[in-house]
Formats: sequence, structure tokens, C-alpha cells
Amino acid sequence: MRDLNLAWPIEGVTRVPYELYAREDVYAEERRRIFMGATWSFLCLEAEIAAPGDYRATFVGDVPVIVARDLDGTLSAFENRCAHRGALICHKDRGNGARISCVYHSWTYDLRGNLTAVPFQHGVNGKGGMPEDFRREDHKRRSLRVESLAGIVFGTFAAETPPLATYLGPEIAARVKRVLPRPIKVLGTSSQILPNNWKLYIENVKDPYHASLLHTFFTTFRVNRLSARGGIVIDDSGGHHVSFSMMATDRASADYDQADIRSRQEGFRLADPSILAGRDEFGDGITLQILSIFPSFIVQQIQNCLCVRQVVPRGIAETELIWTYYGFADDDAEIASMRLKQSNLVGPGGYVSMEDGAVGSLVQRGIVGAGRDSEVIEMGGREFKSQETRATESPLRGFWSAYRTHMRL
Amino acid sequence: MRDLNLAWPIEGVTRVPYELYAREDVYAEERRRIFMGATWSFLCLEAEIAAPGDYRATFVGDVPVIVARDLDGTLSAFENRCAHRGALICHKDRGNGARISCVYHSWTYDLRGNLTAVPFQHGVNGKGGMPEDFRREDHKRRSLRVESLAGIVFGTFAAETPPLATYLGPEIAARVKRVLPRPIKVLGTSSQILPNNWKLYIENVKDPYHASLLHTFFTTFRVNRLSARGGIVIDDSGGHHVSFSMMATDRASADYDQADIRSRQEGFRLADPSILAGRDEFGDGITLQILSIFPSFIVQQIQNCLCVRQVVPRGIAETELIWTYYGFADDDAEIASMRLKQSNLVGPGGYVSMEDGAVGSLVQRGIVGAGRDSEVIEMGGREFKSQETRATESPLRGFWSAYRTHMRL
Amino acid sequence: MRDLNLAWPIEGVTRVPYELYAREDVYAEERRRIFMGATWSFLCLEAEIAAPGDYRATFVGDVPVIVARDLDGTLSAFENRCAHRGALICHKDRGNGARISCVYHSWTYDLRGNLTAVPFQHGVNGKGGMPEDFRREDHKRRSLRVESLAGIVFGTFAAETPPLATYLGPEIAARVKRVLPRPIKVLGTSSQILPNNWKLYIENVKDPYHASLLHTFFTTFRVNRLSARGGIVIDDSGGHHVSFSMMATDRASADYDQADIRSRQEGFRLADPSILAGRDEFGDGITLQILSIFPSFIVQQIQNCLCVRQVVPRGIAETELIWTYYGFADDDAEIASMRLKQSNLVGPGGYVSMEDGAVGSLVQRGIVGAGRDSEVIEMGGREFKSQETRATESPLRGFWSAYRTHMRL
Amino acid sequence: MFDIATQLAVERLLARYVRCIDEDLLEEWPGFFTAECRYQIIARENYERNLPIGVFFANSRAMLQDRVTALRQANVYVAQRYRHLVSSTLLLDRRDDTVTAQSNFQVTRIMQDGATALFSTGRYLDQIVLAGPEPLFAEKLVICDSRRIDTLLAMPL
Amino acid sequence: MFDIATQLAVERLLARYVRCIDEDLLEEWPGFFTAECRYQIIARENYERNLPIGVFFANSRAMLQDRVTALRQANVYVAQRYRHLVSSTLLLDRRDDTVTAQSNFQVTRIMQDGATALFSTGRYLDQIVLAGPEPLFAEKLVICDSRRIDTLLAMPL
Amino acid sequence: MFDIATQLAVERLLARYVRCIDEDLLEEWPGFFTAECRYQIIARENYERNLPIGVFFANSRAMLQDRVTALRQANVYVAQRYRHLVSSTLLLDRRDDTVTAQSNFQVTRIMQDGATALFSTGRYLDQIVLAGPEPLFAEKLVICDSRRIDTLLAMPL
Ligand code: FES
Ligand code: FES
Ligand code: FES
Ligand SMILES: [Fe+3]
Ligand SMILES: [Fe+3]
Ligand SMILES: [Fe+3]
Repeated sequence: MRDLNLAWPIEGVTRVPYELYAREDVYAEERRRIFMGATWSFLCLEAEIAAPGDYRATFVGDVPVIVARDLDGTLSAFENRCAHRGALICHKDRGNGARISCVYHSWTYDLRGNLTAVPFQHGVNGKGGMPEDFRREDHKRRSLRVESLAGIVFGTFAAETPPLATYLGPEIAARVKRVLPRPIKVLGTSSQILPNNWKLYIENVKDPYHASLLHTFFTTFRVNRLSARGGIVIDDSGGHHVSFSMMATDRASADYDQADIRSRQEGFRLADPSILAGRDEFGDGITLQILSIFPSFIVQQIQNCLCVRQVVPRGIAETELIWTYYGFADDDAEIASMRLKQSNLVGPGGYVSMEDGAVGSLVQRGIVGAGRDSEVIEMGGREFKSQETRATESPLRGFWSAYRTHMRL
Repeated sequence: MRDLNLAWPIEGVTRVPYELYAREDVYAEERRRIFMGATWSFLCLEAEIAAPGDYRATFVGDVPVIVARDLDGTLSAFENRCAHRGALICHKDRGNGARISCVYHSWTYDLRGNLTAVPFQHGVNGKGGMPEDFRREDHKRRSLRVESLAGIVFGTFAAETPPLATYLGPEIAARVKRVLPRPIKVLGTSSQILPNNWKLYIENVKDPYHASLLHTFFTTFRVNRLSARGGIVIDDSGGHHVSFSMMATDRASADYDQADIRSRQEGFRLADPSILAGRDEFGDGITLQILSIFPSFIVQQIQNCLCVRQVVPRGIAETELIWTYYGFADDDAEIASMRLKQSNLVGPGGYVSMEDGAVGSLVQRGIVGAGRDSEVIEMGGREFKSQETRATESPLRGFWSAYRTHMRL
Repeated sequence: MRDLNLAWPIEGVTRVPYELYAREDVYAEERRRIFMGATWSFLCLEAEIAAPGDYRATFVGDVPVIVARDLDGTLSAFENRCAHRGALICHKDRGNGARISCVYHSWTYDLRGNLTAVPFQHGVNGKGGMPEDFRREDHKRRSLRVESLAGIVFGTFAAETPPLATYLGPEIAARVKRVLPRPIKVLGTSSQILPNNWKLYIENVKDPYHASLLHTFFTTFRVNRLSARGGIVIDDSGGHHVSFSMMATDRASADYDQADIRSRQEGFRLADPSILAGRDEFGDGITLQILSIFPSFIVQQIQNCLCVRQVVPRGIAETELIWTYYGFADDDAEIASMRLKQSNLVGPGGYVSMEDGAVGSLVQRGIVGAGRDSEVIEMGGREFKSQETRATESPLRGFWSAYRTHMRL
Repeated sequence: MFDIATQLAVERLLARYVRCIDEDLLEEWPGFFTAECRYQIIARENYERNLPIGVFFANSRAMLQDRVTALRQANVYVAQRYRHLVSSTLLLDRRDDTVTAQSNFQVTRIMQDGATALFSTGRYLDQIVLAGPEPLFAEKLVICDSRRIDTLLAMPL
Repeated sequence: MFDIATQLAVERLLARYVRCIDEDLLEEWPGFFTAECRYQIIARENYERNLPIGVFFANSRAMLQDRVTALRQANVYVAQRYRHLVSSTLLLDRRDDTVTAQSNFQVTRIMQDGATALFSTGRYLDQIVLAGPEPLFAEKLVICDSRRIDTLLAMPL
Repeated sequence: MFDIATQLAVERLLARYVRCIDEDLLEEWPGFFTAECRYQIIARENYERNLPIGVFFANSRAMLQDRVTALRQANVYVAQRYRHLVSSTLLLDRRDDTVTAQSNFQVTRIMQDGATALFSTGRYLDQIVLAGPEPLFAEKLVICDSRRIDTLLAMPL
């Protein structure tokens, strides 16, 4: 194993060296230690592979993986690399069938990654073919352990990864189930190519501090305030978090009004406020819940706009962010329309999310010449713990703590 | 010399580490040890520099080279890098003249790479100029040894490279001459940018195994079968190969019909079969001959469609494949039309070649996260030897054997 | 500090290893030792930040920097990287104000780089906020020492950099003032993306040898000759230079007429010679002055076309060249028209400059496979010294001498 | 049915529409639509699978006005401009004074620093009302060929 | 000679032609040609040097049908779509009911995963027969500016 | 005012203009302008800030002829060709026989080795004189969206 020769600042998780966003060797180690290590990654939604024989090509980190629902309904996943000469076994986005054949030489696999057929294995007209001692069983694809939670399919390459429930802890799991109480249906997909390291996007997701300062849509149209009631939940590992708030319960705040510069404009009103019409569909008054699972998965509720986000690294300075919007199988027309209109709030062009697509690149460009300099992450203290305020960077410290553990840094 | 610190799997040439397709240091060593080493590279066709004074800019690996026909008719080649400050001496695709001048400061060379003129060498009005002891002779461009075989011009940088005839061996040389029996003319050029390592394309060319499985045009239109008579010839070094077949002599084969999945569709017929009308112009009934010369050159006959292919590495994950179609100076109108129509079979959009442009990228994408994993190349046994079947990967094992010798791996 | 393990050829500055243009580690060291080292870099023209509160985003090498005119008129500069989590503090090209806020979390800075505000520093409703011992003073941005010469603003990161006047020496400074005798105004900007290492463009600028050989516009239209009177001035460090000439005083020259190949065409005349109509606005008959300041700044006069050029590295093989044209605040209509028409001579499409955009890429492409080969820079001798001829590469040797000093090579 | 005058009226409407965006006259943008309009930016992948949610949706001119207000007053993004190319405008259908037209488009994005890149390609599927002084979009579907958006989508397509 | 109606008829033919390809209606593609047609995709470099062989050649509508059958039934390639832009259509000549027209084109290729890239540029040099209900191509030369093809060329240009 | 015939005459002029450049018929290029013309290539950034200097300026047809002579006889650059796409031509104004028109353009550059890249986008702002056998440019402003030029600009846009 390579030594990264990277000295973490003595201040600990309140300092993050910028070189973590710019070094190829760090990127390679992250693939090995984090994405292919003792972590759970999002593979797909069960709704995307609902029928027996359905499969999808997906990624764990940037490693191509096939996730499938076997004919008997069980979920499975294995690396999307042919045992023969390394081609993607599945080059399609999705498919259905009992078998998947690699196009190059038609080596064929079942939906568990077993090699079931090798053309001309015994030669043609008695000539050629594989050696006598060739055993297809020796070439089963490396499979991932798969678990499903509330319709979300997760996978892990590592044997030592604890069970998903243990990995997440009860509080995070409960918050996941909260927004997936019954069968869902996919309402749409879109993706963003972010010109920055994947961890800069994760930081952004876990950062309650930036919300009202960077995203001024709600304040400009006088809809929301940072001081809305809510809080932050962080699991013991630090790697997962939930940030939630109740928009209704807005109160004025002197601190707030002094603090924010950009979001103090007044006098704007929505010409068509129907975008904000919503329903308390989960019956707890929570209008916003952002939940992140280490290393790179997000579940989001903003009013009635529900979606999952998969973060796919594409190199040290490029990341694909894949948004999948969902609703429930039993949605009525009214809530369907609410979800559609509220989808304007999020996604690549969302009123309260578009800025997130840009800040990562501002950092990636800002750190040129930073040398051994590092981030300062002290808002809300120096540890990571659940808090009642959103004036904190606690979840970031949690992330970096988990990151250091996995990377042994 | 750098140590690649790359341990070849103990299984030998039946296992090829995927990191060979992804490491910058391997790419740099290949330039030094293979392309600039004891190998012969295609430079151009004599027909492209037919007249005295004709020259062309070409590449040996990715190294720019000028190949020329001197005024006395002799062929020569030298590095396309100015002795002064390194500019390409010739930035044009081709030209004609006794001298070539670098545009930057007009240092001028003859067609053997001798530096013949340096502007202001003796200063202007007695001022400036080169030092007294400057000798143009000291700055002759590094030249390549050049040999021509049947109208194909080859060059090598290394003194230790054996003569071309020895390098190829009698069987390969004979097969080259077979498709170049008399003066040719160029009929067209096109190129493909392949998003994969150059060796993945070479593997594809040397792989008789994929032909009927990946390319289903002939089978879909019921024209051909893998079981057509033919065979594989490999030279002693393993680096060169010929794969040939006689389409006419098709026989049914149980093995075959069971084996192939994708190519079993039936019931399709060509609406215009004129594309298949051909002539046995070499009088031996061979309708297909693919010949590769280590490291990166291919001569191809498919019926009456003749061409050479130059493989130019453009980085670890990009390769340019240059197709040059040719016919004979004495072609009549009928065969000219046959060559034109049959050209639809090959090239970037050819019916039996387009897939080859894609599979390399499927591998390049498939090996992300492969770590120390490797290819399994056991079809047709574990050695490389000439065989009568096309159900073999023997030529690949030959290539990797030669590769290891040159790379000292 | 990394060791580049790069042995300079024993011949000294007459040989420059091509690997300096192709190695990532060299590029990183140049940032550290040259651009962030004991050198002065161009930041902007005072005219671009004329009013109190004006600021601009610029670069030192490829490091983002903000240069500003404080409310009291003093000039300042500091790194354009937020103290919080590294975003560009200023993502706009230019602005005006007493404060600059980072968009991410609105951390706010004055125009000297002092951190003046941190939203929610003391929490919201008594919750969250920065630790008690957090001091904004500890997070002032790293500032550059700034000096202005004749309206050109320079900055340096290094404490040990000598004062600008010392750095330039009297002769260079005088030549800078010569073309900036009184208040200027910006007339336009354009930029070029050069597909080559930044040093190849600097070599080009410092190379009097190529002028008449590469740029044949003047000779084709019979306007100029290399033998026009002029000379070269180089400072003691070797890093700065001036090349100047007086076009009027053209004399025939046997050496010349023999030497040049490409520029000997005759019989062409400008259909509209008004492009050449000029004025001796500095009263000394000098019609061309190219002045370079180590490492990457150029001031240029060609007749009445005046401009500054900033060279911004964008990677080992990409460089942005930014042209800013200027005139004087008191320009009359006639000279304004002259500057406009003469601007056709220079810039990305200039009659005597367009070739400079291409030669760098000819070298970058020419050095593939060059291994340990190097440039030969012996025109005009082997030292660097001021000379009366333009048949010399003396300024290049000067540059490489200064380069070696800074890089400790 | 597909007379020359209609063809050119539609092409002119499209030309004015893209000029409005490319020259940063966003305040005029809602004026190209009827009050009861429908405007959506959606990836072909979703459109062909009948998935309702894309990148932006509006079913009233007021929602378009809110988009402009948000971009001008609330949202933050690095200064950028678009350049549209529109071609192959085809009149597909006509009912009374409403024409259905399809066009191919490409949008190039130019950042403040000059960085220029192909941003989006796709087709416009438009319902255009010809009554009234100027033609208006009753519906404009912007069907992007790719589901990918580089960095973010702020201005309309 | 270059009347408005002809100009628009040619532009409409080109618009329908590219829509057929971009919307993946390849089965209709041969129908844009006369039975005795000539279609070739060739790089400018070959075209200008009078070299006959390019990337694809057909001298009958049947060969175009075979191309479609092969793409649908035999050939394997990663799912992709094109987006054409056509501009600057110029009527160059007219003999009886046959018009010679040139147009500039650009094709962008969009892969299934959304990756979008400029794929080809060049000009169409067309012989168009105006007789009959719809104009048809008697000859279509697709002269690509570059000899380079990224990865492969499957669908027609 | 914006009659169909004028629209098409302007579009045809632009089509002939870009063909002249793309097919390397530069000697004909000055002929598209009046003797007393104005032609400038300038970045939007300069144009909008009223800065006079761009990339190339001419205020006579003779200066355009000199440009061609220089490119053919004096200047050295690696062989390359352009491909223009022009769209969304809008007639903005008309005074007597002079029309003001705006169009969007994109230029792709193809190097001799086949390397193809988006080179420039922007708009043409043209003053076109309709009197005389063929329309001519009295003024042609080429306003590039980006200040950046890749490598160099040799041929006109
Ligand atoms: S690589 Fe998959 S079958 Fe050969
Ligand atoms: S680099 Fe070739 S002459 Fe100077
Ligand atoms: S990164 Fe600048 S304020 Fe947070
Ligand atoms: Fe956010
Ligand atoms: Fe093949
Ligand atoms: Fe120069």
C-alpha cells in the first residue's frame, strides 16, 4: 500500500489540507480505502429494478458495477468488468434478462456474476478452445454484498463492512425511512458535471452554515430564515448526518438580520406563489430534510420535492452528481403537480441549489498555489455532535473524522 | 532507466495486468523501449512519396518523423525536431523539395536530415552570428534506418534492430508481398480516434476469437461463418501474425451454431448484394487476410478491399488509427468499383470493423478499479503458435511475449 | 522541498533541456520558486483600478490574486482564496467597494485582505458560532508587496524580493517609463490560449533572431529589414531585456539578402498603406521596443501601437497570453485612429505577431520523444550581454541564467 | 398549410427569442409566452420515458417572471452568456391559429473569463399562437439531448 | 432561378432529413433518396485530391436500406444520438427539375450517459429532384472537414 | 418593412459570405464589401465597454485586400479551415436601401491533421446595402462572445 506522506494538521478535523482536492495519489487511495473499502454505497432504487431480471449499470465511487434483481427477486451486484479481457459486461444503462453477455466475445453471466457460457470453450471442429483445466467457476465476477433499506439498494465490496443498520445507526436509518414510508415511483433524473473534487460537493451538502447565506431565494422572496426551527443529527462515526427544519415556525432574529449581507434585499414577492403550495405529507411539520450517508449519497426532502443524489467521482477535479426525483405510487394529481413545481427549487437549475453547483469550482480554482494551506472549519465548535442550530459546520468535522479513519490519515 | 516496479503474473502471457493500459510511466517506457527501440515501424507507402523530393510527416509511436525520397530516389527518414530550438521542422502533412526549412528561424535541412543552412550564421554587418566553432555537421538530425518491403516504407531508430527481412521472418514477408505484388495507388485515407490505450487496439487486431462473435454482419446476412477454412500464422518472436480465411469454403458446424448468441438472427438478406461482388485477384481463394507487424502496423485484405493501418498512440487512453486504402496502378473500372463498394466493410464505419472502434473503450472504462487484476488469454491454449483454427487467442499471447521481451518485463 | 533530479547540460545556458517544458514537477516548482518566489509579477494597470475601491482579479503565475486601490488610494494585493474554506473571494473580473465578500458564507474582507466579518461568528439565538478564541485577525489573507512603476502595478509574494527599481535596474526602468510618460487609458483587451509551455512564449518574446525570419509581413511589403538600426539591452540578472529598432534607418545588407529564404518575395505593396502612418510620439525615432520583465511580463511599442502582455501559465502545455492595448488620456483623434489601425500589426491575429502564437505549439509537438535532448542557443555567442545586433539569442541566455538561479538548477 | 409566410414568422419568432436570451434581455423573455403558457426544460431520457420532472417547469407566464426576478435578485452564479444556434425549423401541424413547430438548437456557454464550451443541444417543440400582433409561445418544450448539465443551469434555454 | 419557393423547399427537405436521423427514424432515411441515388460520406482531404474512397458509399437506395438493416440487426455500438445543425443553404445551380444545393452542417453526438461532443462538421453537396410530391436526393455528398472520426461512425450524417 | 424577399436576400448574402471563407476562396472575400466599408472583429467585452481595439480592424476594402495578400504571401500558420454556422438572422432596421441585420454565428476550426474544435461564437451586426446587383456589406461587426483566441486568428470570421 502506497504511503501518501500527508501530514494532517495538528488542529485535527478543524483543518483540512487543500492538497486532498488536488492529488492523484489521494484520489487513487480513496477508491481503494473508501469506495472499495468498509463503506456502503448507493447502487440504485429498488423501483428502478422492480421486475425480476431487471438490471442497471451503476458506479461505486468511479468503479463500474452492475446491480440486478435476480429471477427469484433477490438483489445482487457485481463488478462490471468482464472476466475475459476487461470490457464492460453491460454497456447499456439498464436492461432485463436472465443473462448478460459481454459484446466482445459473448462471455455470458447470470445476474449473480457467475460466468455461465464461454463461446468455443471446447473449440470448433475439435480445434482451439479453452484449456482442459479451465473452469468457469474460477471466473465469477467479484460480487458486492447488497442490502436494501426502505427501497434504496446499497452495496459494499468489503467483507469487513458492518451490516447496513449498524453502519447507519438507528437515528439515520429512521430518518431514511421517514421519507420512504411506502412504494415509490421515479419521476425524473438529471445530472450535473461539477468541475471540482467530489469531497467539495459532500462538504457543501453537509454544510448547514451556507444555506441562508449562499441561497437567498427564500429570503429574497421573504419565505424563510436560517432561524427557522430545526437541527442537525450526526451519527457516532461522524460520516452520516441529517439537517432538518420546519419552515412554518419562522421567528425574527437580531443575530440573523445583522449577519447576512446578501439576503437582506426586501420587497420581492413571487408573481406565482403556487410553487410553494405544499402538503405536510409526513405529518411532522418538517419541511426540509437533507440526509447524507458516508461517503457519497444524499436523500433529500424539500417540502414535497423528494429525491436521492448519487455522487460519482470522475477524476480529482470532476464529479458527476446524479439527481433522481421520486414520488409515491399512490400520488394523487394534486401532489404530483406540487412535486413537479417544487422541483424548480432543486436540481442543476434549482432556486436553492444552483449555487451549490458553482461553489465547488470556486474552491477548486481558489486553491491553486495553496501549497500546504488548509480549510478552517470551526463554526459551531471543534468537535462534531448533533446540534440544534444550523450555524454550525459540525457535519463537516464529522465527515473528515470518518474520512481520516478510512484513509488512515 | 526507470524501474516500472511491475510484477508480471506468474501465469505468464495468459495474464496481462490491466495497469499496462493506465500508467503514464509504462507509456513513456513503451516509447523508449518499443517504438524507439529494436522494432520496425511503418512510415508511409512508397506511393505517397513517389517523386524525387517528396516527403511526408509521420510518426514512430508518437514521435514525429519525416520520411523522404531523396533527389536520387533513395528513401530516408529522420526525427522531425529542429536542431535549433525543437520546433517541428515540417508542420505540413506532405511536401516536395530538395530542402526543408523550419519556419521559426529558417534553419534548413536536406532530405537526409543534414543541417545545410543557418541564417545569419556569420552575423549581419559583422555583428552577431553563431560562434566560430559552430559546425552545422554537429547538428544533423537523428536519422532512422529505412527499409522498404513491397512498397511499404519502414524505419527504426535503433542500431541493434535486425534487418527487416530477419525481423519479419520469411512467412510474414511473403504474406505482405502477396497483397502488394505490383505498383499500387492510394485510393483514400481516413482515421479514427480511439478512446483507449494503443495496445487494446492491437489486441483486437490480433484476436481471431472475436471476429464472428462481435461482428455479426456476415452471419446476419448469412454470408460467412467462423468455420470458414483458414488459419493463423505467427512468427517466432510472437510479435507478428497473419490471420486468413477462405470465405467460399463455408461448412456448417454444430459447435458454432451452439456457441454464438448474437449472430444467430436469420432471415436477413442484402437488398443490394453488389457490395459482395468480388474477384479472386490473388488467385489463391483467400478472401480475408489480416496481417500485423510488431508493434503497431497492420496490412489488411478483405476480398478486394486492401488497406494498411497505422496505429499512433496519443496518450495512455487515446490512439489514432489511420486507414490508407489502396488499389493497383492498373486497376480496371470494375475492380475499382468493387474496392469502393467493399470499402463499406471496413474503416471507421465499416460493417465488420465499426465494433472494433468501440470495444477498446469498453475495456478502458471497464478496468477502472481493476487494481492488480489482469486479462485471461487462454483461448487456443497457453503458448503462441500457428494454428488452423480461429477459435484461439494465440496471436495475443505472441504479442505479449514480444512486448515483455522489449520492455524487459 | 522536492528535488527535481534534473541535470543541466554542462554547456550551460546555451543548452536548455526539453523536459523543462513537459514535466509536472517542474511546473509546480516554478510556481513555488519563481512566481511565488523573489520575483515581481504584473498585476494590472493603475488605469484599470483608477478609482478608490476599484479592484481586479488577476494572477501571479497561475495563482489567483486580488489587486485593489484602497479608499485612501493606496494599492494593495492579496491571495484570492477565502480564509474559511478556500473559495475564490472574488469570482468577478473586476469590482468596486470597500469590502469584498466571499459568496459561499459571506466572510468579508477589506481591500487589504483583512477579514472584517464572519456571519454568525457569535451564533444565532445563542447557539452555534465560532469558538470564543477565534480571532479574525489570525486569518488575514496573505498579502503581496505592491509597487507601481509608471502606472504599471507589480506585486511579489516573497519578503526577500528586492525593491522593484533594484530588481529592474535603471536601464529597464527607464525604458518602461519611456512608453508610459503620462496618464494612459485602456483601449482594448484580447487574449490567446497558447497550446504550449509558458517558457516557450517567453523565449519567443526574447528572441530577436526570429523576427525577420518568421514574420515576413514587413519584408513582403518591403517596409523593414532586420538590418534596421537597433539593439538589445539586457539587465545584469539576465532576466529582463529590451529590443528596439528604428525602422526609418533601413539599409541594404548582403548578409541579410542571402540569409533569408521566406522573406525574399518581392513585388507586393499595401493597397491601403494608411496602416503604417505613424507619429514619432516619443521623439527618439524608435519605432519598435519590446521589453520583457522576468518572469512573465512584456511591454511593447510598435510604432504607435502600445500594449502590455501578461503571460499566465495554465498547465505544462497551456498558456494564456493577455494583451491590453493602451493610449494616452490626451490622445487626439488622429493618433487614436493610428493606434487602432496599427493594432492590426499585433495581437492574436496581428500581421507581425500571429506566427508567435503558433511556433510555441510547434516546439511543444516537436519535443515528443526528445528524451534528454536540449535546445541549442548560440546565436550571438554564449554569454548574455547587451548587443547592437538583432542576430543574437542573447536575451534567451539571460532568461535561462535567471531561471536557473531562481530554480537552483 | 405550411406556407412561406408562416415558416418565416416562426423562424423570426425563434430568432427574436434567442436574441433576447443571448443579449441578456431576460426581462423581455416572459413576454414571448402567452399568459397561460407551458415551458419546460427536460432531458430526452425523461421525456421519452414519460417522466414528468426535468430541470425547470412553468405553467404560467408569472412563473417565468419569477425565474427572471430570482436570477436577477437572488441567485448567485459566475457571470456567463449563452449563444444559441437554431436550425431546421419544421412546421409539423396547424390547428386554427396555432402552429406546432420543431427546431434543432445548440447553446454554447461563454464564461466571463472567455472559456467557451458546448453547453446543450436538443430540440424545441413549440406550440405557437399566430393571432395577435406578434406570435407567442403557448407551449415551449426544450428537450435536451443529454441529461447532463455542466456546473449549473441558470438562464433559460 | 433561385426563387424563394425553391429555397424553402430545399431547406424543408434538409430539415426533414436531419430530423429523421436525429429522432432515430432511420427506417425512413432511404426514402429521402431516389432509387438510383448516390450517397457518400468522404473527408475533404480525399474529395479534394480526387481519391474515391471515404467512410461510406452507396449508389442505390437498396444499399441505404442495407445500411439501416445492418445497424438495426447486426452492428453493435454504444447507444448514441446525433443532433444536426444545418445552415447557409445555397442554391448553386438548376437544370430542369434538379437543383444543386450546398449547406454547412455540424453534427453533435450524445452518448447514452449524456456525454456530448462535437462529432463532425462539413458541407452537404446535394443534387435534389424537385419533381414529384416531395423533393428527393438524387445525390448527396457529405464532405467532412476532418478525416478523423471519434470512435466510430454508425448512423448516417 | 421586414419583407420575405429582403430576409432571404440577406440570408443568401451571409451564406455566400461564409462559403467564401469556408471553401478558402479568400480572394473573393473583399468583394462582399463596399469600397468604403467598415469591418471589425472585436470581443463583446470590449464592444460593450466602448473600447475601440479588437482583433482586426479595416475601414476600406483595400485593407481587406491587404489582409488576404498578407495571409497568402507573408504570414505563416499551420494549415487550417473554418466551418461557419449562421442562424437567427434578424432584420433590425431599414433606412432607404440599407438594412441592419443581426445573426448568430459559430466557427469551428479544423486543422490539417483533422483536429476539430469550436473556435469562436458571437454575432454579426451588419449594415447591408441592397442597391446594386448583389447586396454588399457597408459595415460588418464581428462581435465575438469570448476575448480568447485559440493559438491565433489568421482567416477572417
Ligand atoms: S472481453 Fe468480455 S467476452 Fe471477451
Ligand atoms: S527552432 Fe527551427 S530554426 Fe529555430
Ligand atoms: S469559503 Fe468563503 S466564506 Fe466560506
Ligand atoms: Fe446548498
Ligand atoms: Fe474486429
Ligand atoms: Fe515574434
